[in-house]
Amino acid sequence: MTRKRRRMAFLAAGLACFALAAALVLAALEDKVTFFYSPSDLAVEPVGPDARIRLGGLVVEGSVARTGDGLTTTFELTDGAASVPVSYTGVLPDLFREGQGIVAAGRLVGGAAGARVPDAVFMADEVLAKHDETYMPPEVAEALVEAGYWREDPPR
Amino acid sequence: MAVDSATAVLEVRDLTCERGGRRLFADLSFALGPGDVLVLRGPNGSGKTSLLRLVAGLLAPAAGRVRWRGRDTRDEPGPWRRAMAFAGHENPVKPALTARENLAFWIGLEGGASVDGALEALGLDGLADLPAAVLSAGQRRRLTLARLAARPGGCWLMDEPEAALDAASAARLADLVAAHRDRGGVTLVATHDGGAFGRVRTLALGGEP
Amino acid sequence: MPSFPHSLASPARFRRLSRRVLPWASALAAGLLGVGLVWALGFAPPDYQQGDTVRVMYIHVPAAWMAMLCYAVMAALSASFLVWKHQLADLAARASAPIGACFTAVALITGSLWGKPTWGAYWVWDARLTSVLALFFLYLGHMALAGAFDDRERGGRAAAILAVVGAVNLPIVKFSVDWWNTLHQPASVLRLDGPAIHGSMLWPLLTMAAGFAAFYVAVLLVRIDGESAARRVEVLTRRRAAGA
Amino acid sequence: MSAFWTLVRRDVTLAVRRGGEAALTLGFFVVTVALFPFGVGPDPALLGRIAAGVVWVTALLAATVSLDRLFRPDLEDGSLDLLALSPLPLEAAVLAKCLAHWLVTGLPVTLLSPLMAAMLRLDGAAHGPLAVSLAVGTPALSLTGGIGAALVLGARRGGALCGLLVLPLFIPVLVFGVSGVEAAQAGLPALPHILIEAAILVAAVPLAAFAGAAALRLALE
Repeated sequence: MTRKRRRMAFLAAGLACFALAAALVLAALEDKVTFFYSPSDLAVEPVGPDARIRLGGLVVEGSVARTGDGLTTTFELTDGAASVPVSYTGVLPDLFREGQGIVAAGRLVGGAAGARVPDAVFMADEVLAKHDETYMPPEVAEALVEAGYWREDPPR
Repeated sequence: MAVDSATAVLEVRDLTCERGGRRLFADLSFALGPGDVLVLRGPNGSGKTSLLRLVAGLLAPAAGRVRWRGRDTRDEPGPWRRAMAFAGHENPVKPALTARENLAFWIGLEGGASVDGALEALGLDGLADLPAAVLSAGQRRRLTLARLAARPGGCWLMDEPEAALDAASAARLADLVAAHRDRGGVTLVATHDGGAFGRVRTLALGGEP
Repeated sequence: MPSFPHSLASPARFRRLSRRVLPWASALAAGLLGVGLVWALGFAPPDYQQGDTVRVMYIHVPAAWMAMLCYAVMAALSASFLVWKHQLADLAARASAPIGACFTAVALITGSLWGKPTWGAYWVWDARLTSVLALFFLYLGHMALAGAFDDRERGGRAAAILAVVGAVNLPIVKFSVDWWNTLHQPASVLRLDGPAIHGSMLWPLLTMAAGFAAFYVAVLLVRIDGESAARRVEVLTRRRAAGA
Repeated sequence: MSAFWTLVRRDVTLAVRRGGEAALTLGFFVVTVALFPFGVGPDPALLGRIAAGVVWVTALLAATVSLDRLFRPDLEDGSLDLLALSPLPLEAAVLAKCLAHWLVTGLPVTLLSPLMAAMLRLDGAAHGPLAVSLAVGTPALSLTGGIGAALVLGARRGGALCGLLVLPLFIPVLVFGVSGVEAAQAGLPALPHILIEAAILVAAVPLAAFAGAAALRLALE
C-alpha cells in the first residue's frame, strides 16, 4: 500500500471512530444528563435520603415566606407539573424572586425513597439563581408585559 | 558513481539534509548494486548518522529521493521496510529480557529468519537465556547486530557497528557482511575502519577529500 | 558556508506589513474600547432583572468570545504549520497563546464576580465553567511545551500537535450550555433565532467585542515581532556555532 | 496484526519484570485511597459521598505517574527508531503501547476498585457502576496520557510537564466517570454517563494514534 493510500485508510478509520463517538453521545443525551433534577423527577424517581442533589425549578408565586429569625426562607419550587417545598437558611442571591428559575442543592428530608410523602421538605444548603439568556432594559420588559408578549411579571 | 540506474538496488538522488537550520550536505547522489558496500567517512558532525537516518526513513530530507528497487521509499515504505535492517548508535536491548527474548521480539515485529541462527552467527548461542542486564557492552552490541543477521539479502544500515566489539567479534562481523554481499545484499556503514569489509566504495562527507 | 533557505525572508516581509497595520489596529482598539466602556458603563440601561450587575457582561462576554477565538486561531495556525511548515504560522501560534490565556483568565475572573451576585456562588462546577477552565489549562500547557525544548522549532511543533488535539475542547465549551442543563445561561447573541438581547445593550456589547478583537490583533502583531526576533537570535547563534 | 500483539506482550512482560510495575501502581493506588480516611476522618457518610471521586482521582494519578516511562526508555535505547521503521505503522505501535500501559495500570485498578469502594463505604448499588466506569474510562486515560507522554519526549523537565499537559485532557473522563457513579448513588441510571465515557474512549483512539505518532516522529528527528 502506498503512503497516500494508507493515509486515506487511516483517515477513514479515524472518521469512523469520531462518528461512533458522536452516535454514543447522542444516545447518551437521549437520556438527558442533567445538572439538576426537576420536581417531577423527584416524584417519579427515587432519591435516597442521604443523597445530596441539585433541584431546579421556578419559585412559586406567593410561596416565599421568612421564618421568625429572618434568616430561614421557605418557598415552593415547581416545574409546572409537580412542586416541592424548600427550606433554606442563609443569604439569597440578588436574582432570587418569585417566578425566577433557581437551583437549590441539598437533601430531601422526610420523604421516603420512591414515594413522595406530602410532608417531605427539601433542605437546601445552597441556592443558586439561574438566569436565562434574555437581556433588556426594565422599560422594555414592562412594555412587553403590557402588550401581552411576555411570560413573566416584571420585577417590582 | 559506477553503478547505473538499471542495475542499482538502492538509489539515492540529490539528497539534501538540513538539521537545526544548518545544511549538512546537499545534492548527494549514489547508486548501489547487489553486493555493494558503501563506507561513509567524515569528521564529527559531517552528517554520517543523518545520512543513514535519512536513507532509513527516520528523517525527512529537505530535498531528494531514496529508491529501493525502483520504488520511492517514502511514498511506498512497505517493501523497503521489509527489506531493510537498521543498527544505530544505541543498542535497543532491554535488560529485563533474555538475549533470546530481545531478539525474538524484534524478529517478531520486523519479520526475519530464525532466532537461533542469528544468535549463533554472532556467537551468542551460549548466552541466549541470560538476562540482557548481565551482558557486557560488546555482547549487547552483538545482540543488536544479530538482528541484521536475521534479515539476509536486503539492505543493512549500520552506524559504527564495531563500537565496543573485540577483535574476534569484529572479524565475525566482517564475515557476516561478506556473507551478506555474497547473497546480493547491500550495506551502508558509517565507520572509521572500512578496511575490515574487503573491497568497498567510500563516500566522504564534510568536505573530506 | 551553509545556507539558510526561507528562514529569514518571509518573517521580514511580514514585519513590513505589520509595521503598517499596527498603528491602525492600536488606534482602533483604543477608540472602540474607550467608546464601548463609556457606553456600557454610563449609558447602556440596567437589565430588567439583574439591574446594574449586568454591566459585567460588557467585559465578560467579549473576553470569553476572544478566549475561544484565540484558541481557534491558534489551532488553525498550528495545523497549517504542521502541514505546510510555514514559519510564520508557528510564530503567530506561539504569540497567540499567552494572549488567549489572558482573555480566558479575564473571562473566568469576571464570570465569578458576576456569578456571586446573580447565581449566589463565585464558582460552580457546571459544564461551561469546567470546560473553560480546561481551556485555560490547555493554554498554559501549550506555552510550557513550546518553551521546554532546546530547539525552538521542535518545541513549536510539539506545541502545535497539542493545540490541534486540544481543539476538541472548543465545541465542548461552545455547546456545553445546550447539551447539558447547566446553571450557565445559553447563548444570548450567537443563536439561530436572533439575539435575545435588547438593542440598547447589544450595540455597546458588540462595540466592546470589536474593541477586544482589535486589541488582540494589535498585541498579536507586537508579539509576533518579538517571537520572530527571538527566532532570529537563535538562528544567528547557531550559525555562529556552525561557523566556528 | 501479530506484530501489534508482539509489542503489547513485550511491554507487559517488561512492566511485570521491571520490579513489578503493575504491583507498584496498584500499591500506590491502594495506599493513596487508604490515606483519605486519615485525612478527612472516618465518618462513613462523608466517605461514602466522596468515595467515587477519591477512587477516580487516585486511579487517574496512578495512570499519570507511570506515563513518563511509556516512551522514554524506548527513545533512549534506540528501540523507538526500530519501531518507527518496522512494518507495523507507528500509529498502531502507539496504540499497542497505550494498551500495554492500560493492562498494567488501568486494568488492575479497575479490578481492585470494588475493594476500595467497600473500604470507603460506597453505597453497594454503586459498586458495579464504579467498576464499569473505570473499565471504560481508564483506557481513555492511557490513550490521552500517551499523547502527553509522546509530546514531552526530548523536553526539559518532561515528567512534570507531562502532568500539566495531560491532566486538563483527563477532566472530561473524570467528570463523567464520577457523575455516573453519583447517578447510581442517587438511584438514577448511570448508563448515559457511561455512554459519554465510551464516546470519549472511542474518540481518543484515533486522536492518540495520530497525535502520538506525529509526536514520536518529531522526537526521532
